[in-house]
Amino acid sequence: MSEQPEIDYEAFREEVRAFLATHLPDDIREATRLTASMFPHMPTAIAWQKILHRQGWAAPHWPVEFGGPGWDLHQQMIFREEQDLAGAPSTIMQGLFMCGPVLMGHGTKAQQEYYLPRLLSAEHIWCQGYSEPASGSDLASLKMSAVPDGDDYILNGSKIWTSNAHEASHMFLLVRTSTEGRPQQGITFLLLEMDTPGITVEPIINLNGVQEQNQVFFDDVRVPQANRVGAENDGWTVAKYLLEFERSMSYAAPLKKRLRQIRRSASEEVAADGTPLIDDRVFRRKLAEAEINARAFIATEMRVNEETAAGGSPGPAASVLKIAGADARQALDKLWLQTVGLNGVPLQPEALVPGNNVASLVPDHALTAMATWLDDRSTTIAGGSAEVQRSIVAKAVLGL
Amino acid sequence: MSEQPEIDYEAFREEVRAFLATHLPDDIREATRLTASMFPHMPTAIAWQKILHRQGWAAPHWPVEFGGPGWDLHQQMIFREEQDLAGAPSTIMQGLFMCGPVLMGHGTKAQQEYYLPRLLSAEHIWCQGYSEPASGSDLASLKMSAVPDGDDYILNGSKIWTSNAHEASHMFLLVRTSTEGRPQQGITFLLLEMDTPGITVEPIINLNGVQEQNQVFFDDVRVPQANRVGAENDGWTVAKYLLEFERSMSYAAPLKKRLRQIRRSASEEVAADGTPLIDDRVFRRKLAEAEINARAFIATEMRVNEETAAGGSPGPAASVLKIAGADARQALDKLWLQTVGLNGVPLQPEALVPGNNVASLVPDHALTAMATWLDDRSTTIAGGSAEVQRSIVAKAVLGL
Amino acid sequence: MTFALSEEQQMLKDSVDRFVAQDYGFDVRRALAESDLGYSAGNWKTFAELGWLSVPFAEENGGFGGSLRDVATMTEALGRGLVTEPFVPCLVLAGRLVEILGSAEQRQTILPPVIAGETQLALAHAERRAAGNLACVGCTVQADGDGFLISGEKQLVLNGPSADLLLVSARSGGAERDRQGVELFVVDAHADGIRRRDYPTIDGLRAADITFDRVRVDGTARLGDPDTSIDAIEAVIDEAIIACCAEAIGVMEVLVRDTVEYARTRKQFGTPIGKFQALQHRMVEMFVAHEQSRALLLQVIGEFPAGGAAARRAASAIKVHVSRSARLIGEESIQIHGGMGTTDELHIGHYVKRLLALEALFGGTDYHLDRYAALID
Amino acid sequence: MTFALSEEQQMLKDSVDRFVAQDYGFDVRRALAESDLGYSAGNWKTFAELGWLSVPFAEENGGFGGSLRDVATMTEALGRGLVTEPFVPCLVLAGRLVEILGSAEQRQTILPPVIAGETQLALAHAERRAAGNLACVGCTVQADGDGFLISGEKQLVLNGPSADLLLVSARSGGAERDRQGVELFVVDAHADGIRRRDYPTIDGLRAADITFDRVRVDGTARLGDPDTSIDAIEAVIDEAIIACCAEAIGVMEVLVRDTVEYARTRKQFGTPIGKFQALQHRMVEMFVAHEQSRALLLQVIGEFPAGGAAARRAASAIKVHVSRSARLIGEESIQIHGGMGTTDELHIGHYVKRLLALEALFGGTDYHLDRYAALID
Repeated sequence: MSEQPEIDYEAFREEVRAFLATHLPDDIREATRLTASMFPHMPTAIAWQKILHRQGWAAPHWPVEFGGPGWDLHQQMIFREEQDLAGAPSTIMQGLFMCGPVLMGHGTKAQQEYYLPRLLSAEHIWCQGYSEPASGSDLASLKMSAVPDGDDYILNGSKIWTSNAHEASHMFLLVRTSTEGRPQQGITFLLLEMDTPGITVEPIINLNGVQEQNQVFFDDVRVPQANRVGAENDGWTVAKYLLEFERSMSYAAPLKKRLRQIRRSASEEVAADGTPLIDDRVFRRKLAEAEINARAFIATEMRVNEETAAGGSPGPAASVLKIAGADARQALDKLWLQTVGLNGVPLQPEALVPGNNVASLVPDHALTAMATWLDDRSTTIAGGSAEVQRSIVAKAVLGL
Repeated sequence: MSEQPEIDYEAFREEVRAFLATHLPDDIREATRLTASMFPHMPTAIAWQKILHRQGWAAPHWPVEFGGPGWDLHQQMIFREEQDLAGAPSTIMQGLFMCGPVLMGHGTKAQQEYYLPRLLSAEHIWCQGYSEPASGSDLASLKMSAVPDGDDYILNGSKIWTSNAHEASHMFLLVRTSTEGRPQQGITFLLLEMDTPGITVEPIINLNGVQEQNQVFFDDVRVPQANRVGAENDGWTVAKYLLEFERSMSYAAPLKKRLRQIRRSASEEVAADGTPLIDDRVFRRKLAEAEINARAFIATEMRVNEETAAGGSPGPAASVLKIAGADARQALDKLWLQTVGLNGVPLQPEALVPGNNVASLVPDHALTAMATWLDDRSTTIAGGSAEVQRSIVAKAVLGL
Repeated sequence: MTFALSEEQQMLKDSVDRFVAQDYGFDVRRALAESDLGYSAGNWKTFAELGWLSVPFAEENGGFGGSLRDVATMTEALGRGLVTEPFVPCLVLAGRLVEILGSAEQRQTILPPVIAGETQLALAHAERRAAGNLACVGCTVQADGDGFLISGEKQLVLNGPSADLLLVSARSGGAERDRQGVELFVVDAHADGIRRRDYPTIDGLRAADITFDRVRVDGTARLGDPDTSIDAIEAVIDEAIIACCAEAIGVMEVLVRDTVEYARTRKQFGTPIGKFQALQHRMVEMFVAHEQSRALLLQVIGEFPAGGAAARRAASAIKVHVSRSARLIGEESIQIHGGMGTTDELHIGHYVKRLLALEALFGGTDYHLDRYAALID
Repeated sequence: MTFALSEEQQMLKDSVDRFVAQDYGFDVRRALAESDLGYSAGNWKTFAELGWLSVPFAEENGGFGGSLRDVATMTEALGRGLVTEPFVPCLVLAGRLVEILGSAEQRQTILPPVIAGETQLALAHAERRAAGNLACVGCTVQADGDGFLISGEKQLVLNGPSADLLLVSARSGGAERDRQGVELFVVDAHADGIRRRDYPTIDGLRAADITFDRVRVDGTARLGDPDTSIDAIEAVIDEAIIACCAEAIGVMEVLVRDTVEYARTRKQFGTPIGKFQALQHRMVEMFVAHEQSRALLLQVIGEFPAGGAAARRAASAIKVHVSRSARLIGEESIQIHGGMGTTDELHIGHYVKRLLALEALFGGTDYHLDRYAALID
C-alpha cells in the first residue's frame, strides 16, 4: 500500500458545504423536496450534474483517470451526506453508477473516449433496457432479438420498466443474439441512441400517478455492431459485472433522509392528547426502533464498503445490502405514513410538480409521505426482486 | 334438521362448575399448575379422566353411541373453558382425540367394543407411533417394516418423538407392509400393547429437561393381524382421517390460559418506574395486541367448528387452525417470558415436579414461563410442521 | 351467535355481488373514480330503488331495520367491487347520527329523502389536530338570537363535495379536547360563510376541507342533546369502523384471490411463480390473515348490541386486526405482482390504496391499540 | 474507525478460537455446565496464564490495557464456544467497577489476584423489583462505628456461588429508585450474616440469590464516592452489555452456521431441506440479522470513548438489535432443526438458551428501547 497524505475530513466537509451553499440553486432544491421517487426529477438533476461537472465533482466514485475527483470512501460518504442534507437531487444512477462503470470495465478504448466524457457532462442521459414483459425476475430468459445484418444488428422486441426512457438520449440494453445453450449464453450487451428510427416509448403510470417507467418497443431498429460492449453472446458477463455495481450504490443515504423526514413530521404532528407527537413515549419507541435498524444497516454498508475498498468487487455482499436496505427503507416509509396520519389521504399530484403554484392540501412536511410509500414499493421489485436476491444469497453465500 | 329442545347454557355452565368445585382434587390441580407442557402430567390426567368417566364426561366430543355425553358444540366449549378455569388437566389427546375417532371411523365392531370402553375409562393409555428418525415432515417415507407371519405381523424398526410412550399401555402406529408404488401406498395402521416382547423405550430429554418424548425400538415384535385398522396397505387413508381430527383439537383453550397467566404475571411484576406492569401503557398495548390476535384466532376456530358441526369433517381448514393457533400460542409465550423478566433465568426443574416441597426460586406466577416457552417450540414442529401445514394449505386450499 | 349468513343477508349479499359483477367492472370503476363526481348518480338511484339505502335505518324511520351485520354484509360486498358510491359516509356516518340524535321531526324531514337517494349527507367532524381523538373539536358555536353562529375548519369531510346537508360538530364550551361542550348541527351545505375545497383521495373517492365563517343556522338545526352528542358521534363512528372493516375484508378477499390467481399463471424460470415455496407460504399467510380478520369481524359484531365499553373494545379490536392484515395483504399483493403491481393500470394497486385510506380513517392502528388497551379490565 | 481487526485483536481471537477448538468441544462444555462448579477451575487458571484475564484492565493496574473492542473480540470468540467460565461477571462487571471506583490501595489489593485467576469477584446489584432500572436499590446501609451494616436481598448474582468478594450496592438515603444515595461496598463473600442460595441458570451457568442480614464491613470497604457510584455502575453495565452482545453474536454465528449445515444434509421428501425455498429465504434472514448485528456492534463500540449519553445510547442500541436478532435466529434454528432442535441432546438448544439468558440480563429489550428513545435528541 502506498503512503497517502493524511486527509483533513473536517476541512473537506467544510469545502463541500461551502460549495453547496453557493452553487445549489433554489429551484433544484425545491424540485428535490417534491420528489417522492427513488429517481431524481430529471431536468433539475441534469442541471445539477452540469454544475457539479464544472467543479469536477460529477462522479465522486469514479477513478481519476476517467474524470473522478480522486476522493477516498469516507470523502465520498461525506459528499453524499452533505449533498443530501443541502437538498440536492440524487445522482442519475443509470449513467454514473451503471453505464459508466461497465464501459470502464468492458468498453473499448474508443467507447470510453466517446461516451464517458459526455456521460460526465450530462450531454448523454442513459436508460437501462433489461426487463421484458415475460422476463422480470428471470432476466436470462429475455427474448428481444438482435440479428446481425452487415455492420449492424437489427433489433425487434420490447423492453419494459425502463425508468426515464422518455427523458434519456441513450440506452444500454441486453439483447438475444443466440438461442443455443443455456439462456445466459446468447445474450449481448449493446448501446443505442434513443432517437434511432423504429423505437417507440410508451409511458407506464405508476401507483402515485407519475410517469417514471416506460415500455419501449423496437421495430427493425438498426444498431451498429460497434456499439456492442464485450463479445457477442457474452453480455451476461457484462450484465453481472454491472449488477454488482448497481447493488453497491448507497442505500444508507435515503434512510438518513427518511429519518429526517419522519422527525420533522413528528415535531409538527400531535398525539391524540394534543402534545407534540415527537414527545409521545410510544412514538419515540417506534422512532428509536427505526433508527436502530437504520443504524445497523448503515454500519453494514460501511463495513462492506471498507472491504470493497480493500479488495475489489463487492460480490454477493451487495445482495445482502440490497435485501436489508430495501427492508429498512420500506419500514421507514411505513412509519412516516403512520406519522402523518390523515394527511396521507388527500391526492394532489399537481402539488408535487416542481415549480407549481398550487396551495397544498396538507402541511409541507407531509406532502410526499404517501407518494413515497407507493413509489418505494419498487425497491423490493426493481433491479432484481427481493426474492431473487434472497435466492442469490442462499446459493452464493450460504451454499444452499 | 331435527327439532332440538332449547339448551339452557347458563344452567349447563353452573352444573359443570358445581361438579368441578366438588370433584377436582387439589393434587390434580397443583400438578396442572406446574405443567409447562402441551401434554398433561400423565398420572394426574389419568386420575382425572377416571373421575370424569364416572360422571360420563370423559369424552365430551364423542357421539352418544360410543359413550359421549351428547353435548352440542357450545356445551363442549363451555365444558373445556370451565375445566381449564378450574385448573383441571387437559385431555389425554392420543386416546380421546386420536385413537378413539379412528376406531369409530375405521375400526371393526370387535375393535370398537374392546378398545373404546377401556379408552374411556383410562384403563388403556395410548401413544402414537408415526415419526421415524429419517421420516419427520415427510411422514410417508416411513420405513418400519411389518412382515406377515401366520396370523401376525413381525415389526422391525424404530419410532421417534413418541410422546408419553413410557407411560402408555398401547400404541397405534403406521408400518410399511409394501414398498410398491407411491410411498403413501404400502402403509398399514396397527394397534399394539406396549409390553409386547421386543419393544424398548428410550427417553429423549427435551429443552426444559423433562422426559416427554421417546424413541421406541422394535426388534422382531409380533402383532396380531387382528390389530390392523382398515385394510393392509391402506393405512394412509386412516392416518389422513386421524390427522384431520388431531388438527381439529381446540387451540383456543391454551391461548385463553396463557392470557390469564400473562395478566397474572403483569399484575405482580413492576415496570422500570416501580408501578405495576399491568398499568404500564406500553405493556397494555402489547397485551391488547396479543389479546386481539388471540380473539381473532378463537373466532376462527369457532367458525370452523360451526361449519364442521353443520357438515362433517374439518378438512384443510384444520391446517389453517394449526398454523394460526401455533403462531398465536408462541406469540403469547414470548410475551409471557418478557413479562416475567429475570424470573425466567433461574433453572429449577425440581420445582416443577408435582408434589415437590422445594422452595421456588421465583414467584409462583413466573414458575413455568420459561419451561413453557421452551416446550412450546414443538407446537410448530410436532404433528406436521408449520412448513408442511403451509404447503398443505397452499396446495389444497389455494390450489397452488 | 352464528357465523353463517341468514337468508335475508344471503339475499343482500347476492344482490350486491350481482350488481358488482354486472355493472361495476374495474374499467367502469376507474372511469367513475376519475369523473367529476367520483361516483355515479345513476348507481345511487339504483341503490335506492333496490332498497340498499334503507338497510341501516329502523323501520319507524322508513328503513329496512337492518342490523349491523346486515350493513357489514353489504359493505363487504361493496368492497369486493371497490365501489366508490358514498354508502358509509352518507348513510352509516351521517344518516345514522340523524337517526340516533334527531328529533322525530328532524328524522322525518331528513331521512326519507336520504333513503330515496335524493339527499346526500356528510359528517363534518374530523379536524387537523385531532390525531384520532374524537373529542378534539376546535370549531366553535355561539348563540345568535334564536339561532347559532358556527366558525372553524373541518378536514377530510368524506362525501363533502356531494353533500346537500352537513352535520357539523362545534364547541360551545370547554377546552379543545373535552368531551363536554361538543354540539352537533344540521347545516345546509350551501349556506353563506361556507368555503369548501373539494379533492379526490388516494383511493379515488371524494372529500372536502371545509371552512365555516360565522355560518348562521336557526335554533331547529341543533341535533340532539349537547350532553350526549359526543357519545353518539363515538357510537356512530364505531359502527362506521365495523362497516369499513367489512369493506376492507371484501377488498382483501379480492387481493388474496387475484394474487393467488396471478401466481398460478405468471411464469418465471420456466414455472408458474405460485410453485415457488417461499411465495406459497407467504400467500398462505395472506389467506390466514384474511380468514382471521373475517372471523373476528363477525364475532365482534355480536358485541355491539351491548353498547358502552364492549362496543368500543369491539370496534378497536377489529380496527387493529384489519389494519395489520391489510398491511400484510396489501404489501404482499403488490410484491407478488412484481412490476405490474406498481402500475396504475392494474386493479391491484387501487385495491391497496383503498386499504391505505381505510387504515388512516377514524383513528389509526396506534390510536385504537391504545383505546383497546385502556379498556382491558 | 475500521471494521477490520488489528493485529493484536486477531491474535486474541485466534488464541480463544484455538482454545475452543482444542479444549472445549460441546461434550466437554456439557460436562462442565453439569458439574458442581459450573465451569473448570483449571480453565480459569489457563485463562490467567494466557493473559486473557488481564485484557480488560489498564496497564497501571497490572492489566493488558485492552480496549472495549479487544474485550468484545474475546467474548465473541467465547460465545462461539458457549464457554461457561465467568469472564464477564468477574472481570467486566465486578473487576472494572473496582478499577473505575477503587482507591489506589483497593485496586492494588483486589485486582492483581483477580488477574492472576486467584480471586473470583461478583457484582451483587440486581434486585427483584428493579425491572431493569439500575437505580432501584432496596438494600440498605447504615453507619456502624467506623464501619457499615448492610441489609437486604440481591437477585441473580452472576458468578455468586464462586465469588470470594462481592461488590454490593446499598442505599444510604433517598427513595427506592433515586439515583442519589446508592453506595458500593466490597464484602467478603463469607462474612457473617450472608445467606446465599446458589443455582444454575437456564444456560448452564451459575448464579445466586443473596440475603444480607446486618452484614458488617469496615470503613475501607466503601468503593468510590457515594455521589458517583450509580454512574459507574451504569457505565460498567453498559460495557458488560457490549461484551455480552459480542458473546451473543458469537453464539448466533454458530447457530446460523450449524443450521445452514444441517439444512444442507438433512433430507426429507428426497431432497436436502436446504433446497426448499421457504427455508432458504428464512436462513438468509438469519444470516442478514447476524451480519447487521455484528456491524452495528463494531460501530457502536466506537462511540464508547465519548461516554455520557453517547455511550448509553450505543449500549441500548446494540442491546435492542441483538435481542431482536437473537430471537429470530434462536427460534428459527430450533424450528429448522425440527424435532432434534427441541432436544437436550443437540447443542442447538443450549446455544438458544444462552441467548435467552443474555436477552433478559441487564434490562430487557423494552427497557433499552425506552432508554434509547429518551436519549433521542
